[in-house]
Amino acid sequence: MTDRLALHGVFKSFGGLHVNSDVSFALKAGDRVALIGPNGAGKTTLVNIISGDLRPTAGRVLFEGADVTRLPIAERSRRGLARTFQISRLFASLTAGENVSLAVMQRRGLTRRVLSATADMADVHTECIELLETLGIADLAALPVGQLAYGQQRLLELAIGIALKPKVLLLDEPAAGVPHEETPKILGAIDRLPPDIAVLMIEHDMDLVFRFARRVLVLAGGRLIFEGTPAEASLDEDVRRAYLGSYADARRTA
Amino acid sequence: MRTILSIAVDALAYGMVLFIISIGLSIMMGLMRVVNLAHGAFAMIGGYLASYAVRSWGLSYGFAIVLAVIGTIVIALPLERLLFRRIYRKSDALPQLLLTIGITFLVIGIVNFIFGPTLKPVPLPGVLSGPFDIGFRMLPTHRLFVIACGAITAAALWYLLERTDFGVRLRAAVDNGDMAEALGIRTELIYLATFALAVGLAAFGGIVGAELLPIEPFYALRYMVVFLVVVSVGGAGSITGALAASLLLGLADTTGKYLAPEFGEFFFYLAVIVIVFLFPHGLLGRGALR
Amino acid sequence: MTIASARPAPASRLKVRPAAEARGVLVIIALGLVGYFVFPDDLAFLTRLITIALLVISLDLVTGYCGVATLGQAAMFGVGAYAVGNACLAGLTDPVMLLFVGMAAGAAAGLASGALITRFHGLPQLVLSIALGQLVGALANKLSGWTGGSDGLSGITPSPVLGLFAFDLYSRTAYVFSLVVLALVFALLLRFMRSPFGLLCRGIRDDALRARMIGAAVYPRLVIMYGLSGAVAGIGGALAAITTGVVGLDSVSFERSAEALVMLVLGGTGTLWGALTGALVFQIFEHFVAATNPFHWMSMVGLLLIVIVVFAPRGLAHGAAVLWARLRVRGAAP
Amino acid sequence: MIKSSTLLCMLAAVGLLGGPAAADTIKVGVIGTMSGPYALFGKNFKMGIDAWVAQHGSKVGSHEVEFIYRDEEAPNPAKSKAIAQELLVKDKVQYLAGVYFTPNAMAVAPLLEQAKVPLIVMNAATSSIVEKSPFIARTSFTMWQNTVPAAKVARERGASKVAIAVTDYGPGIDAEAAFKKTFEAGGGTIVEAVRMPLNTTDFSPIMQRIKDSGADTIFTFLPAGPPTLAFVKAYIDNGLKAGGIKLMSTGDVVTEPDLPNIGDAGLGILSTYHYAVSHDSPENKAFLDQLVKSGGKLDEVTMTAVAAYDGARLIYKMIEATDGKQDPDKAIAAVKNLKWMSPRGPVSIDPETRHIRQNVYLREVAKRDGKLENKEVQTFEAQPDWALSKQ
Repeated sequence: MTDRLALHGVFKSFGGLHVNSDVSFALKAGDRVALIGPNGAGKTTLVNIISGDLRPTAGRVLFEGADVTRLPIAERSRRGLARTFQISRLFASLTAGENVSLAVMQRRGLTRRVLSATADMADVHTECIELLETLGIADLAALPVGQLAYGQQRLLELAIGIALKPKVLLLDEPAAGVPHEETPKILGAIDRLPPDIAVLMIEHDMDLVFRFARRVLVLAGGRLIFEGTPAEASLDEDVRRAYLGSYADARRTA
Repeated sequence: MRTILSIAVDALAYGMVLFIISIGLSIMMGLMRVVNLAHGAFAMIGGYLASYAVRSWGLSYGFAIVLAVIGTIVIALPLERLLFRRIYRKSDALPQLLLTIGITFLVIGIVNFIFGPTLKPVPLPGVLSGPFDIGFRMLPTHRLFVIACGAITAAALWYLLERTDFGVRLRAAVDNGDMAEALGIRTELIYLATFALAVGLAAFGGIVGAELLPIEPFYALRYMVVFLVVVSVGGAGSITGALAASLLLGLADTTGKYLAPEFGEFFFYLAVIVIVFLFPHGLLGRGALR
Repeated sequence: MTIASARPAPASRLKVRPAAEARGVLVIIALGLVGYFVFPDDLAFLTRLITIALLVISLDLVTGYCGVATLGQAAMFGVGAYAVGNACLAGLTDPVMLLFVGMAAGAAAGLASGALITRFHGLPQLVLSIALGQLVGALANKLSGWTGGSDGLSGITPSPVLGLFAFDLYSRTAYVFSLVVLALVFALLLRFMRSPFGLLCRGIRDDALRARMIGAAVYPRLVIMYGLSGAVAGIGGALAAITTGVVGLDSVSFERSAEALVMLVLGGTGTLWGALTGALVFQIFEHFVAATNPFHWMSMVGLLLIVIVVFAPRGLAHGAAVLWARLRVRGAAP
Repeated sequence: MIKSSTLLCMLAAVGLLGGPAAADTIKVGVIGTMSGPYALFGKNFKMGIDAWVAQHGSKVGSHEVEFIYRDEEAPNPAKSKAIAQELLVKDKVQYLAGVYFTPNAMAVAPLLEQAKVPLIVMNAATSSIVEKSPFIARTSFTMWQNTVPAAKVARERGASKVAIAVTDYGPGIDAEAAFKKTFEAGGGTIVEAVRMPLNTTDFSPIMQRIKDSGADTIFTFLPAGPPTLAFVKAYIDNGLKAGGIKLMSTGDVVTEPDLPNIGDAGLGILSTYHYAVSHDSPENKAFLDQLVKSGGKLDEVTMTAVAAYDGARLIYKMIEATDGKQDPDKAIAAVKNLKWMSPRGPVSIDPETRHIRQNVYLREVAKRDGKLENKEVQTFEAQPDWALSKQ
């Protein structure tokens, strides 16, 4: 079986600053992988390269075996790559329901229709409502996004990702900024993701990582320094040093 | 060859007028992120005040310039406190456009009422009027004065922004407004000072450029677009960018007028489109004041 | 529909109330009839108002729904008007056919300028729209064989509408014809804005990157919207040419573009009703102020704009909605 | 709106009860540039008409005459047409007058036959306007009328190589054609013809181009306004005047309100025009005195005030001829061939073209009592519109 997603020797630098160096890894169907690393390790840059927001300086990104390094964002998305953002990016003037139905309609190729009212597409609504119900936010469907609590917005972002029925889902710190009491909802939602999706999650919260990931990638200084199970990661000397090093740095500056 | 030199000199003079007026707008747009369509209105107010000072009070040209620049700032500052402050650094440009167009209309209406619809010249002193022989052609003496004013303005601004405390604070505020606030720089005061600087420069440009862009009530509307275009082409907030854009567009306009006047501003705007395509963020970067 | 009844609570919240289009048509026709019977002597002005309203609505399609700031919208209006003028002088005099000519010309102009303008954002975009508008203006002056130059294109005499209703001095035919066109266009656009395509456009305006991430190709959408906007502007231009019989350089001028933007922001961007409100309020205001004191209407309009930004920064339509909501709350309280 | 319609009802009632002989009000709609960059000329329309009314009363026979002003603002044919329709339909005017811009006049013309209302054009100067409707007469001028004498003078005064610089719009192109035709017929050559955009204010490159062409004389036309002053200044400051190149223009370039701004450097500039404020005649003196008495300012007077003054005369004549009835054929017939002494000199309405036939004067910028003026130095009598007339 070909890998769902594979990176081969990806480099990225901004001017003289090397953010990613020689990163290679692969995701298979059903994978649950966490990408961790200290602040400034280049995690988000890597996600941006995968999603197409940034072009790597060197190296290749393969999606289901095909080279997508130079493909625009939308084309990758249509092939089955979805992502969430570290800080929620939603369609601010639309309602929660519209946010999701837009993703559903886009996936189904309905957004070319110009004269059929969105409101009349019953099956789209069924799908949206069902999706929102599984995430427990169906009662918010009619609210404008601006009126949602941040935790609800994170859930909605997840809903948009799921609505695209992706083959690979990138989650950029899905629980960041969410009040502690709401984290379980998000965790639950992630647990219930369709099993076939390959998921790559960036996360700081180690509890979350342990619960979610079957495999861990550790990025430090732009390089992949470890790949293995979460348990192995917590014992690995390099990983400890990378984290401790950054903590030591943090103390020194503080 | 003489013709080419001649066009170059004309372009230089025209470009310098564009520069003096536009640079204020450029700094303001760089710092406060305001698409200020009323900038030309301030240049016009400066021109009117100077014209009035020279013709009715009999003041000398130099003194009239100083008085008019100060007068324009005094007129404009209440507008800053009451209106402009509301629209600084707004992500939505539309209210900015609406408000500043409104101010422009209001100024035009009031000026029309007070000074009448006819053109008001700013009489030049004897030394600056008449032709001057620069070797290969006769040039209006005033053009040389304008070119000198432009060069001095550019140098003075460079000094102000690079070498003074105010400049450091200003650049800090441009680069990161919140950070500057945290560091104890009072952005509100910086904004006020910058606004005054921008308006003063507009007034100065309006006065010394009155020979090329004559002062009449519709000045504010007539050249509104030109100033905005210069700033955009140069990159908002960039002195060298504004200078380069002014000279380049001045050259495009002057050459177009010489070679194919019947095409009007066709070449000017064609140049604008080409430049925007090649340098979408302005000729020299964006945001940063340098 | 069946789903809606099966799952009453959430599903009905997702739905837009049906037949908003029908209500739109009814409101416009009702307003139009009021105009017709209450101000029978002002139909020329009201006709002009409708043509400009179409321009403002077209601008809303790109500015309000796609977030493209433009000060060059009149170019498409003017291209439509000139195309109709030339077609009519060449012998195609049927008003309905001429409308289609204007629409096609406007759409072509819209697609072309959209292809350029939507590549950029922010200030460069604004300046590009100005530059394109001025370029069209300079060309219109230059190509006097097609446009009549500064003298304008005159002698446009369309045949009676449907072969029955001739254009008269009282502008009755012109008015009714324009009103019907406006109602139809408005209803179609209401429908369009509720369509998946319209929803996606609003999404793109909110966050283009997010839209890409759900797989939407942003650029082609924007170009298509520009084309649609051009078509509507072209219809406005066509109506102007048909009902007045002349096309002047003013129809492609920067002032026309700026005025349209002012009207749009005045009414409120992002809703068709806002665009319509802005066009009506501004022009009626201007009409009355200009009639009572033509010497100083500019100051008055300037003041109006300032007041709007200070007190109703999101436009009249939104301001009115807020006020209405407050009144209702206050009315319900005791 | 309601007020005016009730007024109309009342008027209709009065009309029904009193019959045609009773006193009534005849309305005249004046379309002019009341605001905007050209507001000065709208103001001049009003000054001229006010002066006429002050001298001749607001009544013709038993008919009260009322002038209603509307703003055309800028070249905007669609708006002008709507204004004209409003005047016709709502205000029920019997006469239209004014109109500063050609495209606006073209837009109004098709309404006249339908409404049976004559239009007295008081400015718009493109020749073909009078051909657009038999109900149009014009009391201003055309570019051909003023330019043909300019070309003759230039040739007489020894010019052989002329550079033409005109504003790139209808009247400018008319002026170019008129000068070229006349001057070449007289044996001269046109070495350069520059058309300048309407909004040009920096003329240095144009001057450079003219200098390069080797011309000995410049002929120019620009519409009165900000650019004219800049043009004259560029001519002087770029050393063309000092270099012996002569400047010849129509009077639009050196209107009296602009002269003080041009200053002494303008002394000696030649222009041909149909009216100079300095014109020495009892009619002009009476006109200007009245104008000042009615609140006008002497330093704001331009030819449009005279055109409006004479236009008002035509309207009074037409009301008199029709006894207040709406009969455009009779009204127009009454002014064809009408001759009178205008403040600008002897004039008449050409029966063929319905355009005014008038003297065109060669003037020179000169100083009198410390004030600059256009001094008339030569007269070309009874000039027709050369574009339309065969003679």
